[in-house]
Amino acid sequence: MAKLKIEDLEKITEEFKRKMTLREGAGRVKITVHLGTCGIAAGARKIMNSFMEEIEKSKATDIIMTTSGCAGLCSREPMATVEVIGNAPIKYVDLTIDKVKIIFDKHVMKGAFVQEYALSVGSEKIQ
Amino acid sequence: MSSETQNKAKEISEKWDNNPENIIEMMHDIQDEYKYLPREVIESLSNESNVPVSKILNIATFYNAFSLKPKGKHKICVCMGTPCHTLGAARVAEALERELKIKMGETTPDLKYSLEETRCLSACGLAPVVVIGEDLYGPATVPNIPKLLKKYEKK
Amino acid sequence: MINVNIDGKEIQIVEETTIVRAAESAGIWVPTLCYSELFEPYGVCRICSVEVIRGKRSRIVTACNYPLRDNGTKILTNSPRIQTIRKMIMELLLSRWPNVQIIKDIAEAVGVKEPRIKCLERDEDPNACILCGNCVNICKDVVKANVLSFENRGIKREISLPFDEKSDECIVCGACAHVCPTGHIKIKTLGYERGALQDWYLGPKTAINIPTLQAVPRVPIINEEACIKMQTGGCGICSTYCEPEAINYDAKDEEVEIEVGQILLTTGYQTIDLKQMPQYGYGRLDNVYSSLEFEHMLNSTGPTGGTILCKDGSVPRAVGIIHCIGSRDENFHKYCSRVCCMYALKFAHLVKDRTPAEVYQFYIDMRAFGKGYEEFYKRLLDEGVNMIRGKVAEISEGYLTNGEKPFLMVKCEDTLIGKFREIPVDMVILCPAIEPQFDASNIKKIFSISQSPDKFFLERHPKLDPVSTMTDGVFIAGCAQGPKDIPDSVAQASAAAARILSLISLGEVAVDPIKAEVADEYCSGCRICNSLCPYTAISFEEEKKVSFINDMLCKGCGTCVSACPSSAITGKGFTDKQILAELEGILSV
Amino acid sequence: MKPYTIQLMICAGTGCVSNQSFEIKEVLEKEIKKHNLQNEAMVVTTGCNGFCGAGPIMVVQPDGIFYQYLKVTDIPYLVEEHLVKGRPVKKFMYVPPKEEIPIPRMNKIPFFSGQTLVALRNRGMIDPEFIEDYIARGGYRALAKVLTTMSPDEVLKEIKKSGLRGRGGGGFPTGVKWETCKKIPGDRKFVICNADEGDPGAFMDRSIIEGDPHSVIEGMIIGAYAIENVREGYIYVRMEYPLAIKRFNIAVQQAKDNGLLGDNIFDTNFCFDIKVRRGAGAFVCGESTALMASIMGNPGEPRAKYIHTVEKGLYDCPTCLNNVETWANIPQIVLKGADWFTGIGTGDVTHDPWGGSKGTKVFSLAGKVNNTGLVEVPMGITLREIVFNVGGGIRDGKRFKAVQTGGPSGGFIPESLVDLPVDYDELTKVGSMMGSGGMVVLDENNCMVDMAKFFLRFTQDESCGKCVPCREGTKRMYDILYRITKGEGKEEDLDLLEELSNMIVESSLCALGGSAPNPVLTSLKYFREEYLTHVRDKKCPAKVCRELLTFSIDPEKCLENGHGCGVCEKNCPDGAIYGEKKNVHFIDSMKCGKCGVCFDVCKFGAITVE
Repeated sequence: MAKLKIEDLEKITEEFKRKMTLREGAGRVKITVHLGTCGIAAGARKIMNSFMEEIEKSKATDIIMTTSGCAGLCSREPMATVEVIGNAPIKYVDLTIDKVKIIFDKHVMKGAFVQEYALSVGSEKIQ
Repeated sequence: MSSETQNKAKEISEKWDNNPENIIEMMHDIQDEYKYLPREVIESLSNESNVPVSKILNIATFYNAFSLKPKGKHKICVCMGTPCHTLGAARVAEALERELKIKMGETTPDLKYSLEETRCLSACGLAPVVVIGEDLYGPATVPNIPKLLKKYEKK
Repeated sequence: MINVNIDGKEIQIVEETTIVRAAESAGIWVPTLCYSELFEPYGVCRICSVEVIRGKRSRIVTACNYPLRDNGTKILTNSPRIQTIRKMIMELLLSRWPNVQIIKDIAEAVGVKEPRIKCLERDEDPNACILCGNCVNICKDVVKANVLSFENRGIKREISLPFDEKSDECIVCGACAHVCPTGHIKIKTLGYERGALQDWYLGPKTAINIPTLQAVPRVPIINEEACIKMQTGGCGICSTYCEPEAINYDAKDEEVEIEVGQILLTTGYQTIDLKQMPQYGYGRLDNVYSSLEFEHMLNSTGPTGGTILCKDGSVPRAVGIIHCIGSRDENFHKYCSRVCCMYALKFAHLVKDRTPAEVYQFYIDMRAFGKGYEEFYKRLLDEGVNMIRGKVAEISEGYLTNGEKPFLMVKCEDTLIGKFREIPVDMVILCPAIEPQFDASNIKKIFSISQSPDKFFLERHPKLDPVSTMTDGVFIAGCAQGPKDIPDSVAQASAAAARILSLISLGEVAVDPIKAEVADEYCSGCRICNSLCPYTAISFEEEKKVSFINDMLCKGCGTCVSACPSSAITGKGFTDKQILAELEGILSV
Repeated sequence: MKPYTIQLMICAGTGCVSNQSFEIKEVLEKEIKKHNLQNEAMVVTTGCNGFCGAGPIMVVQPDGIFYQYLKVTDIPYLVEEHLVKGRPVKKFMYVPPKEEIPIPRMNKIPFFSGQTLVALRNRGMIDPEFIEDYIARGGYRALAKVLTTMSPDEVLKEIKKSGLRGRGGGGFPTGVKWETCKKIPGDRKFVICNADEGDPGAFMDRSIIEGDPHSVIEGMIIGAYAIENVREGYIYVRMEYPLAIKRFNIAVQQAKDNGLLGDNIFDTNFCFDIKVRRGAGAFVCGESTALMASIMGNPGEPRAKYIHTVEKGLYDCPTCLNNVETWANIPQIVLKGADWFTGIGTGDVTHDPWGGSKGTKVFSLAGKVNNTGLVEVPMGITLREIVFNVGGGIRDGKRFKAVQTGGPSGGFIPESLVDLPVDYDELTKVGSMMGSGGMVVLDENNCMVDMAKFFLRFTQDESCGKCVPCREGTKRMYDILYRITKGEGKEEDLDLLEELSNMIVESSLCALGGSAPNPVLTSLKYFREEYLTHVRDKKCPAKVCRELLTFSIDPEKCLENGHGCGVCEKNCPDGAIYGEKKNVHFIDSMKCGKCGVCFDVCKFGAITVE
């Protein structure tokens, strides 16, 4: 194995940063896709995959992507919650792949939430 | 002196560069190999590594890791750390003594079990702890002892 | 140099001096148990604890190994704090080893009478091991034999030999016994195996000694077999004590080549190994001595200062002197050793003179052949020495039922009265046969001389030429030629010396002209001649790969000349050409 | 790098491994594959999580859901519920004592929320067998900083300024030790990491090596750089820690492979290497001179010398020895600065390095406390906070009696001192010591005489036997305590104990002997009454000393609750219990060997002990 140089430390850190950010639960943005039975039936997995693609494309390392159970509003699935840390989480409903792109671009990357797709501002939090 | 023990001693000594300073590591290897330090091997090792027999014996009897007597197939260690003590390790030890009909530090006549006390194993969360062979059990309670031993009856 | 204050006394000492030494120079006693000047302080008994005050800080340290470094250090060797510590330590030691003298002494000195502590490991033995570690330290650090070591730890700690057995590594230097403060370690003589009188032998018994009182030059030598430095590389204490630095461990035996014209062989004799005859109990029974050992005892510089004593220190009640041990014996030597009868008589005289003991002489025939010898024999008969004619069959140990000390029972046949007798004695002196040195046949080969059937060197002619040998320039004298006493040896040696001097005074010596000669250019190096030469005159020169003939040894016998396959050897002054020329000369007349 | 959405962090410390955490990992991976989630969920084995009493432990990130007491058979259900359906499973969560509602998130559990992590900063966050994990968490950054931007003197200055004190026992200021070692002339010097953590009830060093070995390596390299002329380092690990030895060997190999150990580290001309040595089972080898003797292949006996090991240590060369936790603190101090470090803890160390206790300390909390495990808290936190907040209070609602700190060299701290701030000096003042940080909580059912006897038995077993006070003295003390617990004690014995203790403290050769009597001295100081009850009344108030107890059967409970089941009779090894089935049983006090088996086997609490 090659000898490490100081610059390599940063490279490794970058490479593993997403893994670590997730582990530490301390990213800048946290996206939760609700993968309850109803959500999956409504295509939430597709939504999740497209979020993941977007993250991949953006090369951002400070975004936590996770899943959770049924959000309780089965009729408006697929749903996702986007939380820019420090701000109230926003729940988006009736998502499609196109909507995901817009939300990702505007909210996740630029921090301005997309009012027209949102269900509410703030929601219940796990204790 | 049989050539087998001599070769073993030679092999181990060479693994540690025949360096007398590594004698403890060499003895660890012998202990792992034979489960005790047979006299023949000690004498061969002394020849190979240039460490006097007297010193090897001094080390062997000083450290708990080594034994000059053969040990049982299953080594049962009762942890005697403080947390284990506060939670009744002495009672567990007695129960084992009763069950195996031997005292601490002894080996059953059929060479199946050896019973030993051991220093804190640092699994204090599981106190009191009993280790049989490689397996660690905790918390060990007096009524559970016979059940625990049954597992090893056929092994 | 720094100034320190010990118990109020201001003293000046060299930096790094230990407190024990500093206190000693101030005349203050600090109790010690595990301290010895022979090795680095071990510092484990803690009885030498003292209080050291530097500035405001006070500490308890051990005096044996605490190096004084700072000017103005104050030391209290007997403060109340120290007293309590010492008392407690002594209570601990005394409760475990109540009868060991050194512990009792120190305990008394620090004011402990009866320990308050009950000890489960109590050991009543007055010679008990108190685990001071002196023996281990000296064996490990000074002697470097690494025989003794500690085993186990904590309260189970003990000192032992590996596997509790006699160790091959032990060089029996005795250093451990020397430093043991309680006498727990004893050096055991292993009876038969090592010889009952090992420390009574003539000659060196310590590593450094003056070989004999009459030695010239009278300087000490190191006995390599007994010297720890030479055996293990340890010790070396003598060099630290020798002020003129005269000790050189590296001096080695070396081979020196000296060119000489003549050689006198006086290699002497040895006495027969008495252990070949177990019936006499030598080396097995106490108080059975060889004549040389007894001679050593008689010597005023010997182990007993010249008094005749049994091994237990008592004066013998009866002494038996047995002649012809191995001489005039079909099983060993058929010849008579010549000297025994007379020294046996001398022994008898001295025993009579120095002790009230009864003396028995067991002889086969009394041979008092020299001038005044017969008179001496007569005198002894008058002194009341018991003469028993007969060979001794066995010596065994006898016991009395009343528990008195055991004696030696000599069983023999008295041929004068024709009866079998058993005679109790306290001491037996055996007169061993004189025999050639064990390596006599080696010497024979080197000098190409001959041995008689009894293996003594053979003279050229018993009557006409008793000091020279078949090899020119090699002479013999003394017991190398055959058993004889001192006057005879001196006479023979003088004769040999005279022969040698007569040759030297000639200046030039005429040698026989006829010798063999090797022509190097023809010699194939086959070495056939080398082994054929009866005078070992031919050797092989490795460099030139040819055989070479020593002119001095060659007798011109011609064996090699006829044997040489390549006709490389010719007789010098006796060549074919010469013989033919001589023949031609005769025929031409 | 795949963007996993869920990471399952399974604890692979010794405690959890012995409870099958590796098997759980296998089943987890199988189940995840079965549900086709391998691209979303990742299973990570981490070092010791710290909450060892609740093992095996798994933390699901990023939400930080904490699962405890897992079994292999629970896994399919857990995967189905949590990973597939997204519903965290309540029944595996932590429930605070005396409450019913579980706390799902790890950082909300008081055991974790009360802690400040410095030495344990990577616990549960990295896989100790991957150097990349460590680097990704900021590892080896301190080393890079030191080698490229700081001179050795600057590093030393920073460490001195931080006021870090040795975490192994005595609390010697680390900076001062390094400075002394640096000043001694010599071109061959050593650094040693003491991982011979022998104190019973202490396991922080094991946990750090198992969970974050690289932090120790980094600390040692920085130390070697600061002290100068150090090219060789040793770590001496107890042989009782096979997992720690394995992980450390892996870590050293990885560091070598990556050029972080060896020649010309980070292309500077600085060279350093570390060797791993196994101990052989001797407590005394935790003492520095004994440890060095052991590294050199000798019996681990301390050396009787008044020359410190920083001057003449390993191979008679200047040697700097620190313990695992101390080394693990170094990178953080370098990275975050001394001022950050001095912000935590007590006292003032700007002028006097002994003036305070800075930073955090890892304690292993064990004994009769609800939450056993490793806790790292700032210096100066009170005992009460540790025991009752972090530790969750005493088990089974029993009364808190004392805390034993510092292992066999430490002492007991009674309930009355529960508000004592925990730092080096406060603990020493009350007669105990920080030690390596073992903290064993005792309740009303622990007998102090018995505890003192326990520790004395330990020290006298582990005494090397070299010097008289320790070899003979501790054994005599044990004998006296043994007599007292058997009811054969006399009042004079207590004075004799004290006298013996003082002598041993003052005159022993090494620190093992010098601190061995501490448990006796502190228990005598704070619990003298309890000793007197043993001696005068021949009673053990805590009902531990068996020779002083009588066993009997409560007839009502035996009949009403147990219906005379006869289990006690069957199990009594002395045949001292008799009675008909379905009738009340009795104990023959003459025959009773006081083994306590009946008490253990009776499910109805009918056996009474007095």
